[in-house]
Amino acid sequence: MAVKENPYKKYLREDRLPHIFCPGCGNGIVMNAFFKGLEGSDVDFDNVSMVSGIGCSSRIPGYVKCDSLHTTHGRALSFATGLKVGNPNQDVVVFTGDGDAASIGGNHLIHAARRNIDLTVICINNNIYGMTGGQISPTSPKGSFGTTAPYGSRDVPFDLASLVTAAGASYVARWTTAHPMQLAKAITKGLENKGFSFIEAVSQCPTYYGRKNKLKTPVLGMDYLKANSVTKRRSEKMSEEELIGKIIVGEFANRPHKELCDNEEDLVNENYDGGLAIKSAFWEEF
Amino acid sequence: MRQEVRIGGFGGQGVIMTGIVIGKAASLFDGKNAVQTQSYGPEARGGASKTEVVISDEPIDYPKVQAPDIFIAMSQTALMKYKDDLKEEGILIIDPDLVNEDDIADFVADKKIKLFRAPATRTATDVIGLRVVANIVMMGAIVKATGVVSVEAAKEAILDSVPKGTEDKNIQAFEAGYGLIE
Amino acid sequence: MVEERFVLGNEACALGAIAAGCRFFAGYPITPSTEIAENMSVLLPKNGGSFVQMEDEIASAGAIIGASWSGVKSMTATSGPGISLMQENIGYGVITETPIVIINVQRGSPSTGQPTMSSQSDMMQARWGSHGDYETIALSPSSVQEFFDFTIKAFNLAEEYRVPVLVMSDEVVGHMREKLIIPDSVDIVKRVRPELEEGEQYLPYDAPENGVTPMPAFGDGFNVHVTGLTHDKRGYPDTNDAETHTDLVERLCDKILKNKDKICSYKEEFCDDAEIVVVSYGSPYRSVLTAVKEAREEGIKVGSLKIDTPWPFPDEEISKLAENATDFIMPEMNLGQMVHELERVAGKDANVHLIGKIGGVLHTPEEILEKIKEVASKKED
Amino acid sequence: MNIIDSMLCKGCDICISVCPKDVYAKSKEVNSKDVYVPYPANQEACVKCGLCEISCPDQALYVDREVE
Repeated sequence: MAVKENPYKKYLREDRLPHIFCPGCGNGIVMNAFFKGLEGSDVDFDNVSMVSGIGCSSRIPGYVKCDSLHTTHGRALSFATGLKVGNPNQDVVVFTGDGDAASIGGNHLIHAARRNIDLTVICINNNIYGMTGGQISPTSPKGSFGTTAPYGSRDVPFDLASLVTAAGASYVARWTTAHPMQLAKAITKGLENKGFSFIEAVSQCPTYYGRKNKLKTPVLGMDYLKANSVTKRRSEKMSEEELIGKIIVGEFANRPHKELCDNEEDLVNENYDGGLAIKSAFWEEF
Repeated sequence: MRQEVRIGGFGGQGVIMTGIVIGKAASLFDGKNAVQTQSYGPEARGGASKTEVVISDEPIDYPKVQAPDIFIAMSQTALMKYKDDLKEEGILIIDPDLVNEDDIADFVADKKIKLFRAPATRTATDVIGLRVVANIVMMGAIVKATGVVSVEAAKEAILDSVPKGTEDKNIQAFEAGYGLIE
Repeated sequence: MVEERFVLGNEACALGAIAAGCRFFAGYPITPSTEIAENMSVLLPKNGGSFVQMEDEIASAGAIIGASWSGVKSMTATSGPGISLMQENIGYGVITETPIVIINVQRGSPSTGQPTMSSQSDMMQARWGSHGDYETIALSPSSVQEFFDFTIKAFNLAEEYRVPVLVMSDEVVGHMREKLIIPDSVDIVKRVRPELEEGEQYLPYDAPENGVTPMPAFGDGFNVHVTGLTHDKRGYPDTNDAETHTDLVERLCDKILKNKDKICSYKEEFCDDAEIVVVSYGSPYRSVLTAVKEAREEGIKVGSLKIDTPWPFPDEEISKLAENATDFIMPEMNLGQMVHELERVAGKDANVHLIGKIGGVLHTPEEILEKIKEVASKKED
Repeated sequence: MNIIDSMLCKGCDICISVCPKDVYAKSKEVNSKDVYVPYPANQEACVKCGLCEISCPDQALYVDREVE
């Protein structure tokens, strides 16, 4: 008889549950969408390694029953680059947040996209620094409030999906926690794309972003995401003014091209007949 | 015996390459010890260029040149800038086409310098037909004038250092340089 | 077959890394270390390895840690400003016990300082440059051959103690050419996977006292969680418990400090009856020996202690020398860094004299000889 | 019968909100986190679409797909 438990729980380290996320945090939904996306893809869960930086969303890999590297703030993609190039046979998935990926890790993000390294990056964008208590982030909408923007943010936020598309990623999509099925489908495509895949998951943070911005409950937060989302296709027919405050969802890029590890492997094959030295730290001699 | 060699010129003359070839000849083919160093400036091209080689039968402790026994000047600037710590009765080799000998007449006389003239650049252009081998021409002159490395070692080191397909031209250049010194 | 080459110190370093089994290099160009990256970019594809030029030094340090967990030996190389940027991830390498090798070809500093000139002014950063209590291992070569040998040694120590190892070279050694003897084969410390009994739970951080646990690669099926947070024996974050933190950090330090006798390496010359000992590491050693020999000829009882491993500092050996020696002289290409360690160990029993030199130029034998004579004459007074 | 694991539920009420058939309602059961754990008050309306399962941030919700 099948176990009567949530179908995504089997992927988690049970001895660590419940996880530290606040009630109604979107992280758990994105995790589920990831597992669903994985199930729908040709990727084997046993072959997945995860990498993350620092922040609430970066805690996700620690709960997943796989090899995982919880690294320094903003640097997940650097570590993931070494991990993937060192052994391209693994499917490397990076969980990151808006502060981690776009602020302190912004440079790593654009360069990983430029190299088109075969990683699947899931960026949970909740428009706020949650772990440190609600400071504004590079994606906080103009006018939104945070503990470091007591009068409302005056800066123009990053449009991450467009940024990463411009930087050269081969697969880019954006959905929200109010679109878990579409998000899962995008993750499936991202996992199957051989190249840099970036899936932005816009998410609610009821505790910090919500409290400061009149979206106090998880349900209010998700309703807001749903109500303000506009599909990519529809957005193309809308004016700039109409798009103010809107979240454009859908596929931003799907253009496979040669990725970093393939290039590295080609270089080895052109210069050496022994193939890639995978797991060579365990070798007796060279 | 410790011998200190300094070569100065301008960027692009292959000055540093000459230092490497001398060091390689001494350490790999003459069975001695050698340390080669160079001074780096912020410029990628042009400007003064200098390399130094210490050669000894003993292991070399202090790796830098303090008072050279041999100084090769391939430019006027290098000559004037680096000549002063040349040892008394030391050997100075100049490319007469590139330096002004009048400026060093007193220096040569006072320090009893053994002066050799090797028109390396002209020889490279006129005899070999390749200006870029001027440094190898100079190498030949150095070996003849100083004996700091053996002829065989010098040739082996040249063959070990130059691009494939240019071996003959470089050996010709070396011999032409060797012949420049009486 | 033993091979002889006349190469740049930085090239010898790259050749050493390949011989040691390094198959991943990530780096960012910076003078005077760049030739290491350039050589690795040539050598790695010819040996089944990968070279990635990263966007900065922070990323380079992160990438080699990631690569190490993928199961390959990995290295980066940098200088001054680059080593400053790497510090955060060096700390991560320490707490996660990741074997990595970091080459620092030291240049004049602080800040961008003197890119093309030599110095030894990052020595303290090699020990505690990252935040927190920790211990690492640092090696300082003084010749082209040592740059090759010490790079291999660095890889072996990194594997043995699961710790970032720094090779603290300098511009003099990095940019000089000398004969390099490459042996047919070198001794390699290989990584060992954990071996579990049937049904046994894998505890990646359940290390013996002063020791380390075997390290699997990602993908080996151990489902290891690696985090920079204070973690328990399972590797799970446990950040508020004083005991977990104390146990972890004390073990990280003790695995180096309590194995000093195995890690420390040095060379003594003329020390048997030495009343004055010149203690050096890295390129200044080149001038020390000439000076010591000349002073001996003048009848001064002086010896040389050349330290191969500035970190951990060889306390015991220096204490032993201090039983007979009344004076220690230390030439450093800085205004006094390792000399504080010397004072700590020998200062109670002997006088400690620094010959600090900055500006980018190596001490001459005469400068050291002069100091030896000065110290010797004061002893006579 | 759909199940909500009261050990894991943090009481965010997202299941109540996302269900297109209004299957869930708050119960009077308070768990160790002091939240009122939802329950399938309207179980027979459930069409097994799974939206509540994927939307439950705490992996607390199970949709019973067995045919009774």
